[in-house]
Amino acid sequence: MADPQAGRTMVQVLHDTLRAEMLRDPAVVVMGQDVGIKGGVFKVTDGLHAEFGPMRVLDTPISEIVIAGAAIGAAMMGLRPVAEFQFADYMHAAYDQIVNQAATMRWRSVGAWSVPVVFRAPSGGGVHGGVYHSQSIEALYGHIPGLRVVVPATPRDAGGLLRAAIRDDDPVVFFEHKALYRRHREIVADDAEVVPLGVARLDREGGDVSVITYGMGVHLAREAADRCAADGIATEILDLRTLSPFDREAVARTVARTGKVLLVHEANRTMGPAAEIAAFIAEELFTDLDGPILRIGAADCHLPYNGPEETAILPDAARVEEALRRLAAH
Amino acid sequence: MADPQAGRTMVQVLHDTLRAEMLRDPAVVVMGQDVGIKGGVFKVTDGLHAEFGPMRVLDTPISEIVIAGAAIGAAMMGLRPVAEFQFADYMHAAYDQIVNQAATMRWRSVGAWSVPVVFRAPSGGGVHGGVYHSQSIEALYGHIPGLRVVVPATPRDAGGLLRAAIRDDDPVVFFEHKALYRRHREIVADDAEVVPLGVARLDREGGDVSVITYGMGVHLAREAADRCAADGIATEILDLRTLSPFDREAVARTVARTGKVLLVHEANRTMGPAAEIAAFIAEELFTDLDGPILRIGAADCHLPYNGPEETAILPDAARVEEALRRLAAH
Amino acid sequence: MSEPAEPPIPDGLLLRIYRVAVLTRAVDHQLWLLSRQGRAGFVLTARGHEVAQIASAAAMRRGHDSAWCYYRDMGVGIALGVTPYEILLGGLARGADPHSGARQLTMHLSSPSLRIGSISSAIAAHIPHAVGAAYAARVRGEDSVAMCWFGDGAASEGATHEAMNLAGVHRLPVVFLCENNRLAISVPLALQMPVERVSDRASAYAMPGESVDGTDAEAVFTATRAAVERARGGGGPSLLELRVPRITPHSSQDDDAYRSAEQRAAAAAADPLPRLRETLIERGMLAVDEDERMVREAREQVVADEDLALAMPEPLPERARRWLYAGDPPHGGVTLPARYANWTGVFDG
Amino acid sequence: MSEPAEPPIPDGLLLRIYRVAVLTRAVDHQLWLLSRQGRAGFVLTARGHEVAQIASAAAMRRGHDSAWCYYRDMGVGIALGVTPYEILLGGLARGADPHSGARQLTMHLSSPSLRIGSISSAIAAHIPHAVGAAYAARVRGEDSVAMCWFGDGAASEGATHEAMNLAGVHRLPVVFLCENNRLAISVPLALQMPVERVSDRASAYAMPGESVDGTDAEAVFTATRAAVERARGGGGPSLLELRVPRITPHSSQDDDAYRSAEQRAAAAAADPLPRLRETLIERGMLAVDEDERMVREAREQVVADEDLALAMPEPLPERARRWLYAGDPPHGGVTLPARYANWTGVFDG
Ligand SMILES: Cc1ncc(C[n+]2csc(CCOP(=O)(O)OP(=O)(O)O)c2C)c(N)n1
Ligand SMILES: Cc1ncc(C[n+]2csc(CCOP(=O)(O)OP(=O)(O)O)c2C)c(N)n1
Ligand SMILES: [Mg+2]
Ligand SMILES: [Mg+2]
Repeated sequence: MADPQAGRTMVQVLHDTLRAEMLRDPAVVVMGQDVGIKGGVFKVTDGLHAEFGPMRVLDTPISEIVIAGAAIGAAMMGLRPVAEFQFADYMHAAYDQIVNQAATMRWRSVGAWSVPVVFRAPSGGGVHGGVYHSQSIEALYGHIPGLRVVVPATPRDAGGLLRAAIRDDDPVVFFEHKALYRRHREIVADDAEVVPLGVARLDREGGDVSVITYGMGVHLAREAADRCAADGIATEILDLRTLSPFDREAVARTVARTGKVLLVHEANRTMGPAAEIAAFIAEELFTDLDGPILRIGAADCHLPYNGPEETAILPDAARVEEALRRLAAH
Repeated sequence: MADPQAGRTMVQVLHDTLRAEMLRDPAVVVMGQDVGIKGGVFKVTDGLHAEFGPMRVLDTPISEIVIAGAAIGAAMMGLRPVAEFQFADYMHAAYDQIVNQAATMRWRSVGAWSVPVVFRAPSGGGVHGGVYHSQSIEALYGHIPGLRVVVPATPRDAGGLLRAAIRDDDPVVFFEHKALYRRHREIVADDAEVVPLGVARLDREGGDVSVITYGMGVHLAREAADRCAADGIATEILDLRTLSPFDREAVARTVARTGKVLLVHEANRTMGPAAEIAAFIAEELFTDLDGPILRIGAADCHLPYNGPEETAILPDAARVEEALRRLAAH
Repeated sequence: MSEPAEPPIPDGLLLRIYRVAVLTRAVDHQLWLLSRQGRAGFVLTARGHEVAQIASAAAMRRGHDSAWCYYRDMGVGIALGVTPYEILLGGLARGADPHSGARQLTMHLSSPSLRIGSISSAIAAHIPHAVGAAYAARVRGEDSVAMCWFGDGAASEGATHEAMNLAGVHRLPVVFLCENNRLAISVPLALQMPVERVSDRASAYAMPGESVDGTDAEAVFTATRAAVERARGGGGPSLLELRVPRITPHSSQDDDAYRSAEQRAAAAAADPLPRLRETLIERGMLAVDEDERMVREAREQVVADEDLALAMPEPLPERARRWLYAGDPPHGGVTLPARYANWTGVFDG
Repeated sequence: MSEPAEPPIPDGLLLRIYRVAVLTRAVDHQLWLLSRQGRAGFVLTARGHEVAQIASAAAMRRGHDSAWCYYRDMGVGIALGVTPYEILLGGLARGADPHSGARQLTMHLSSPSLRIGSISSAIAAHIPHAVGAAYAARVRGEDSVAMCWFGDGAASEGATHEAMNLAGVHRLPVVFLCENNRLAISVPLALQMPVERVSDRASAYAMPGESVDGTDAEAVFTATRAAVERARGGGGPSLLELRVPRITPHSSQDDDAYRSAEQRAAAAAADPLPRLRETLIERGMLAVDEDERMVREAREQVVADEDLALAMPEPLPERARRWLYAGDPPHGGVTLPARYANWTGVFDG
């Protein structure tokens, strides 16, 4: 699809991973709106319809409930469906299936039924997509036992995590930030790498302040950390990668090292995923803390089409930088 | 409905409040499954069908999407619908309407449209209701801007908060713990009391430890506080009543007073409402803290029909007491 | 809709349906008693629906076709080979219950080996699962049919529409069976839908629809067999409405006060069991004393199962979070009483 | 379905429909240009649907009946009195946009005074709202009708089923209008539903269904008027399918590569504007030079509106969280150019 030497974008790696998994395992199927003939509105499934046929790459009606629900039933009968929602914003219609059905199935059948489905959706804002093409809704799934929630930040992790998600025997909710789809290229050497779910990645080491984040937040943190480095502030960046269950040991390690914590995500602040990490730290790592636990998220608001309001609501590197400096000075 | 001197149960007060609001304002309508002829599976709407007729007390098909959605459209055309979901567990099917429609309507129309709907649902476990008649799902709405989320703990608050919710011009998600429906009686003297949304209630004063909680948690806290009082531990209990937006000033006051905080709710622990309160405290009230912020919630699990497992998962007064003692000793 | 030269009903099938119905009724009765005694929780009954359930399940290939049921489908479960003992283990909240380890309410069956999907209390949520199962059969090239039972109340859910539509688009091998008792708890059919028959909806999905008297075992079996074989042969989905009475209140917690005494009496009078018994006796397939013995033995069997179940331990609290995710040691399963060694429900042993 | 003695089409209505269609086309064209220039974001067009939209809206009582639209319904909006200026304010992300303050994507109209519900990008989510509006009219004893437009794609959503069913049960005053262009982005009708006509679904909700050539202004108006008056008179809901071509790609970001050149050409050839123009010219209701002037003036008007809109400020960032809850100071609204002082869309001024 692309010159491997130049590196691949997240979309390309996701595409290549899906294709490789479909080649590897005939039980892997893809379903969703426009995933077939069109190859997906973001082209993640480009060409798969021609290669694997209209049944393994199923163009569905606009029916989020049955996209999720049929994926669940098919998974119970031996398939490994990857169900795509065209935008995370439209997953809400399938909430009952994911939360009441997929998440409970194994537990409520005392282990007898498995639901190996990946629920994929592009999420995130900053693209002038307005109320319905911008949401970051991972917290709505992080609260639900029986699910795993994954948000990759880089092309390589996107591939390795998707591979792990497809092979996982439990339902995985997989959010891809649409503004990261084509922003970065990365050379992904190992095309069979499985990035284990539930394990964070130390994106950058540093002894002064820890930023714990995921997805788009990783890139905001990198930018802010670069700017702070000029003033001798060493920032450690922990990319959670999996939000549920999150990597408590990795969080504990970085908190022990710096004692100062900034949490960053694009999801709304209130009752967002950062609240959980902060609460975990305040409860179990309290004595390691050298200052308040700061949180940056979207300003508890829907996201607009127009730029000025959108920028005002979304977190950005400047705000991350400011918080880093505040903590470093503490 | 009941001898006012003996006090009324939460169900009775909710019923009486609904009826009074329907008498007061012809725009108030009630809709949901079995709310009419049967008077609701918990009898909250008992007799209203006979009194107000089948249009103002609308027995709907099993159609959660249109229960929520028609309530929204009707509200936009001047009604004040109270939409009942038979169990909170079944609200998930209407999630898109509540989150993508009701919560965004005013904002996305720059203030032009209002959606004065109350989405009511019995929630909570401990009644051997199993996976689908036990859920505490308030966090799923607390994360959403544009909504208010209310959980009363007492009959009096149930009435006063429901009255406020009905008169509020924005959508309110209103959870009633089914195990509290008939457990306590309270004499509600003022049958016109409006308990303002967003204002917590100091349930009990005490200088040693603060329990910040709501709903069933208030009763667990009372029991635990009573037991601790014997050993001279003075517990302050703050009943949030409204989870979104929650009363930050009241939280700050109690944290300032005791410096020791225990958060309690029946919702699942991870990414539950307590995470937000803990994160808020760890961020903005850090210097007031004299110890870790402890959290008690359900053990991140669905709730079973059988007793032993259900008891193991749900928080109880003994666990609250233990945490109180731990904090007091800190 | 029936084929021109319809094959006859298999020998002995009606009697087997009756036998399973009698057994189902006995379990149902016992669970109701247990709930009245406070020893079982919330109980839902199959009473009035059993014959429709069992006769339709009898058209399946057992363990090959999948079954997607709702809480009232005890008849489907027992027809496929679930034992009363298992159901009582669940109702009495015993940890050995292989269906849900008593995590779910009474009668929420689940059995991968019998291909019974885990029943969810959420109305209609299983209908998309059935369609997904049919889709999986298509992808895997299996000739298995997904059977999906639900109440009239489920017909109003969005999930049902989406599922039937997808099945229609791809002519997937599903049979939709609506057990229409004209009530969703208290809400009468006229407040649920503007059409008289749920099968009137079939044309919206370009599938054949048929309304059948659900108290007529032969009619149910014949119509279902035609639909199953059509599905298996690539002819696509069907929608069958099985008209049944709801003889009990909605559940053990319902007062049924919204029905008049006449309505309740009419439902009781439409009981399919006496009807089937009379047919069998008339046709010389059952003797009166044989019937009495069958009923008595069913009761005894259920009481014996109850005693066994009561002797089993409750789940351990430590187990509460087990099986949230893959990787836990398997549930021990159930040791069935010896009398169930060859139990295959309504199917020929 | 038409009444025996159907009233004639009001004098001058066809010409007014045409005038509004020409104006709609001009706005549509301009927005497309702006998106190509990168000055407007994601743009959705009405091209091919306009006449169906305007002719159906013309059957309403303006400001009395409510309109529940989707993103393609520019024709409905302009027919009801929304001005091109407002639409351009939105597309150009200007704070004065009274519909959403440019918070929503282009063409997401909203107007309480015109009783246009706020358009949601979420397919079909507005259909329950329309039914709720009709329910409110029933409760309040008003004779207002809820008009609900949606695409063929929306027909597969669970929300649509639940909404139509509830409308059917209570015979609520709603008119459901499906603009069937046989595509949901790239997904062709045959993969969306197993029936040929969306109106085939009407019988499932016991309402009349009719399929109309959506490029025939008279046919659309007549069928809609009949449905509106039936609803107003207590005769319950109707489902109209308006068959229309989608002349553009799905959106400014879509490549339309999934359609063959012939398919795209066939859609363009079915353009309802030339057809309506010819009818008007044939009947002597429009002169060729008059038409040319009308088209030219529409373009000029839209360009003038664009200039005005471009001169308006973007929203202030401080405003971002305003109107999340009641109590904020009102949005200032829009000051319309003087030429719109008496603008009432397709309706007689
Ligand atoms: C999604 C959902 N909404 C509401 C309920 C509550 N509820 C339980 S049973 C029932 C009635 C079901 O009626 P029907 O489908 O006709 O089945 P029947 O009990 O009559 O056999 C309702 C509303 C539920 N279980 N699930
Ligand atoms: C609930 C939901 N799912 C998916 C989408 C993405 N989407 C936007 S437009 C569209 C196609 C709509 O097709 P149709 O209803 O036929 O309208 P048309 O654009 O053809 O007029 C889709 C799938 C959406 N907006 N909402
Ligand atoms: Mg029923
Ligand atoms: Mg279309």
